[in-house]
Amino acid sequence: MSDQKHVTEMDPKEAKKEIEENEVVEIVEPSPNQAKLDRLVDLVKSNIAEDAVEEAYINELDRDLPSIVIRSPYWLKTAMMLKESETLKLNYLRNVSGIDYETYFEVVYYLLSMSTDNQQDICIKIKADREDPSIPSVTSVWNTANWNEREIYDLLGIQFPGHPNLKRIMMPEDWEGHPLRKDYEPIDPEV
Amino acid sequence: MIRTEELLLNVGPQHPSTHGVFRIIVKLDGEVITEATPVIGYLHRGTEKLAENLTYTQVIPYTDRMDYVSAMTNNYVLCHAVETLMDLEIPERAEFLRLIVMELQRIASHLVWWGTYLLDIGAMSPFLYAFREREMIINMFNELCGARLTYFYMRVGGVKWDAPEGWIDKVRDFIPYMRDKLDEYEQLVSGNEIFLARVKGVGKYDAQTAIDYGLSGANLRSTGVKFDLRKNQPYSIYDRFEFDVPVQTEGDCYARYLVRFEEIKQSLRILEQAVEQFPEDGKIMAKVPRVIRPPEGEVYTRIESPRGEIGCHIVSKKKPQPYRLKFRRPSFVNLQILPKLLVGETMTNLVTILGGIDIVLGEVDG
Amino acid sequence: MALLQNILWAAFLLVVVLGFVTYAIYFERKVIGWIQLRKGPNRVGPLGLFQTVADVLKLLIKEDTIPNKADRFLFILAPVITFVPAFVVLATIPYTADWQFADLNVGLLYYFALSSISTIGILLGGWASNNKYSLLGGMRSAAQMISYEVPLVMSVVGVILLSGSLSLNTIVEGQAGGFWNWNFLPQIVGFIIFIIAAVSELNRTPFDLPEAESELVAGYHVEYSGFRFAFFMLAEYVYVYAIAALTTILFLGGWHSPLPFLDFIPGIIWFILKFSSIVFFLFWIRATLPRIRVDHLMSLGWKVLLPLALVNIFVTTIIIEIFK
Amino acid sequence: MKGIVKGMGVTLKNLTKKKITYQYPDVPLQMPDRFRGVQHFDPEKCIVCNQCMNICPTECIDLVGKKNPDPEKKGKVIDTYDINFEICILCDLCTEVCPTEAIVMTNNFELATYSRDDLFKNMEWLNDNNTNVRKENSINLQPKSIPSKAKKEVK
Repeated sequence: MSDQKHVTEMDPKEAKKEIEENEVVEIVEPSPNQAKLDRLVDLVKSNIAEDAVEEAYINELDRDLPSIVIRSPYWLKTAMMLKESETLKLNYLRNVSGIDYETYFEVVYYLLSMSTDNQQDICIKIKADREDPSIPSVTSVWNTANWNEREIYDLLGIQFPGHPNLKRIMMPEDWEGHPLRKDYEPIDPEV
Repeated sequence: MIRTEELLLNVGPQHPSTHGVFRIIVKLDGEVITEATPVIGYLHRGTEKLAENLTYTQVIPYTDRMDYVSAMTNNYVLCHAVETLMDLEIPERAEFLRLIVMELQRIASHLVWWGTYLLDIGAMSPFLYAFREREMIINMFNELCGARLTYFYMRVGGVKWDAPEGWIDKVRDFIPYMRDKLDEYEQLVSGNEIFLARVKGVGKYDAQTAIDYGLSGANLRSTGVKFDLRKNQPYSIYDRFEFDVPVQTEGDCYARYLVRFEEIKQSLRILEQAVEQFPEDGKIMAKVPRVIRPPEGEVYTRIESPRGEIGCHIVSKKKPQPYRLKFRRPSFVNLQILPKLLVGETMTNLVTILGGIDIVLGEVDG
Repeated sequence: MALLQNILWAAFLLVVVLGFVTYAIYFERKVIGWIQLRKGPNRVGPLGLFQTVADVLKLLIKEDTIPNKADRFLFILAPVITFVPAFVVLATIPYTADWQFADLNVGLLYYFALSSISTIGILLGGWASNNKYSLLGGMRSAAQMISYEVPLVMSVVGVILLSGSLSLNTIVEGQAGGFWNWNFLPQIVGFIIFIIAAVSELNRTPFDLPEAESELVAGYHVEYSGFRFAFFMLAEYVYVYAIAALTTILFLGGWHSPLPFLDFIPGIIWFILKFSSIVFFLFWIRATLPRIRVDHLMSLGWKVLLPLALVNIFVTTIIIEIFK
Repeated sequence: MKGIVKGMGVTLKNLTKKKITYQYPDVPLQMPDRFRGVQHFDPEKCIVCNQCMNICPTECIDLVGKKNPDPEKKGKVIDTYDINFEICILCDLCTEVCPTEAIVMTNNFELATYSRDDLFKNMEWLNDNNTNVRKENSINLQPKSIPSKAKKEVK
């Protein structure tokens, strides 16, 4: 498709300009969730380890979502703590996504507390190496993670040590490669 | 006690009650299930991979095909995610149109569920009665956007079509009609002793388990957890309308049945208000750049689809195509609890429990 | 000469029964269609009247498949075992006072004795197919038939006590002179038990567990196709015929008119009317009710119907003794 | 028993109600105007801007342009235009982006054939498919910016 010469009716320069016009100049003011984020970071740091939190920030684009990056070795312990903790009670795992950032992998967990009235989302990210990626499984903490982790293993090839049944879920057992990786080459490009 | 040999039975992928190409390998002792292993992926089309090479607008028709019983909510979750990233203001009229079609879609989807669930249980007629009403909704959608199942109605920033002449009146007329029919349904099924015996106490789990397995929608609300994203984390303009979140505490198939049935009534309530407040005039599209390039960053939006929490996780690199697009598919998450529920049940209850979870295989397999 | 005549009569009955089956299937589909707001069969012939004929023709010219791993002999035998008793039981049914093929003095006993043989055919078919679904269906069928045979027979004991005979002719004669003399009034409990148990014996909704489309795909006849499948279907509908006729005879006064002044209408018309309304009732519940569960089915049979039938016999006996 | 009897009443009531069966092949189906059916293509209007091909999510459109045979005029005219209806999902995007309404939706939807090859429709077929053309095609979402070159040609 791309080898033909197209008469694009949109000037690329013009498009860029249009986009820039649409961007709102951001006014920097502390997010209302900053305090929550700080508390969360303190909790992890005091209960798990000082270097457990790799990064913590507010995701302004996603309605000021408190997001923290946990170092992979501490993840299982942190997960247990987050679920058991009296103040947080993050007992509901709503989504797990795996992302291939080409230089490293990232698995994103979106958590929610169903027990407290304060239903605040929390986003937790774990990074994994591009070569031999591995993240401790949290299936023992939240059962939701079971199939989600299998799906990520299947499509991205991230290992989850501690998972009860880490097998391919979407692709056939004998499938080669992990389709959602950015460098994945389809066996038959026609399909 | 006489013991029988264990029987390994392959239910599916082609089976009348698996609602698509879903397979469960069950070990039977007599007719009692001792182990169940679900096998999925027969309908995996790689939507998430495909999306990486498509622009945001081009991805929307693919979402139609995920949960093909409830395409409107799928459309919405993707548009909503992109709009959140871009911080777009949606015109009032578009919001109303979106809300109306989503609630109609919820009714249509629950009707499909109601009909097929009773078909699973062995009653034929409810299926056809439910489809008569669903047909009316689908015809309305057909008039609105030119398709009966894969609507592709919403776009980033608004909706594609404005309501045609008299369309809103059709919706208005539909509400009392549907209420009338719901009474008939109740008479036909809800009190039927055989039906009650089939669903009461079957596939029971408590709130703790439901939360642990990440269940959502009616599967969660049937255990007493009052969690509906339309109320708890409102999106669109749901906070302007009055409606209740139906909750049951039993956690069995009957509770799920009641919750879904009540949800139809609540959707009618929302529709009634929405039709009254429908703005006379207005734009249906926000000012959106020709090529949609959301700013770099990531977003996770979630809405209440008829099957539960459908989420959309976008990682954007300021390109027209999403860097990574992940859907949290409620059927996929809800289905996980199945093997746990099936142990110790009979073959007959397998069908009841699976039907009670309400899955759509297009969504389970992505 | 008498033998030839008998054979001719039997052939005639077979034609009548086949005609009934053809149009029972047609009307079943029509009635269920109407109830479900559909039109039912309407493409083959005027009003779709030849639909079943076309279906049967299709079944007859279909390839005859027998699964490789099936038990060939039993697989072939099973439909025959199922069908033959279904047809043979019809011999004792009296349609009018003088129109009956064989007036056995143990007609009722003969009916129940033979009809239970069909179960063996279904069980054999389920087993011989070497398919797990059909095995489950066959097993369910055996369990169900055995459980419901008992209340079925028990429920008619009251009728036998009232008329003092096992001959179907005598039973009908005892109900002459208006509908208040029919057995369903004094034997209302027995009548209800009989209807429930009979529907169960027929394997029809809500007791269609051996077939249970949504669970066992098609139950015992999963592997059957072509005319072997047609035999199972035929047996099922012949039993519908038999049971409807039997209910008419036992409880609804056979060929007698409901009110004495209506006696001028021939008995056969009354018989057909009563018979048809029972057949319609069977279609009607099929269109309405969901399927009952195996364990509920068993407990209903053993814990409700059987004790009720026993109580019914007991009470009937006492009342007969008192008012004799 | 009460519930069962009630249910039986409902089914009996429906027995006599009006039937909703639609005798489809005997009675043609009337689709609403907005219905997205098989496209109609008008080669006269096409300016070979390739937008439809680029927007198509399933890449089912194939088109080749050639130089305008009339040396007086600039630009290109369409040479071949194929839609593969094996994979076309009738999503409406091609007609949405088309600046000249060369490709428009119709209400025709019957595509069943005995061979997959028959689903490959060329320019002539699409041009002949000119019945029940949708009236509301002009409602385009995107601000239409016909390139200056194209504008002249339309006139």
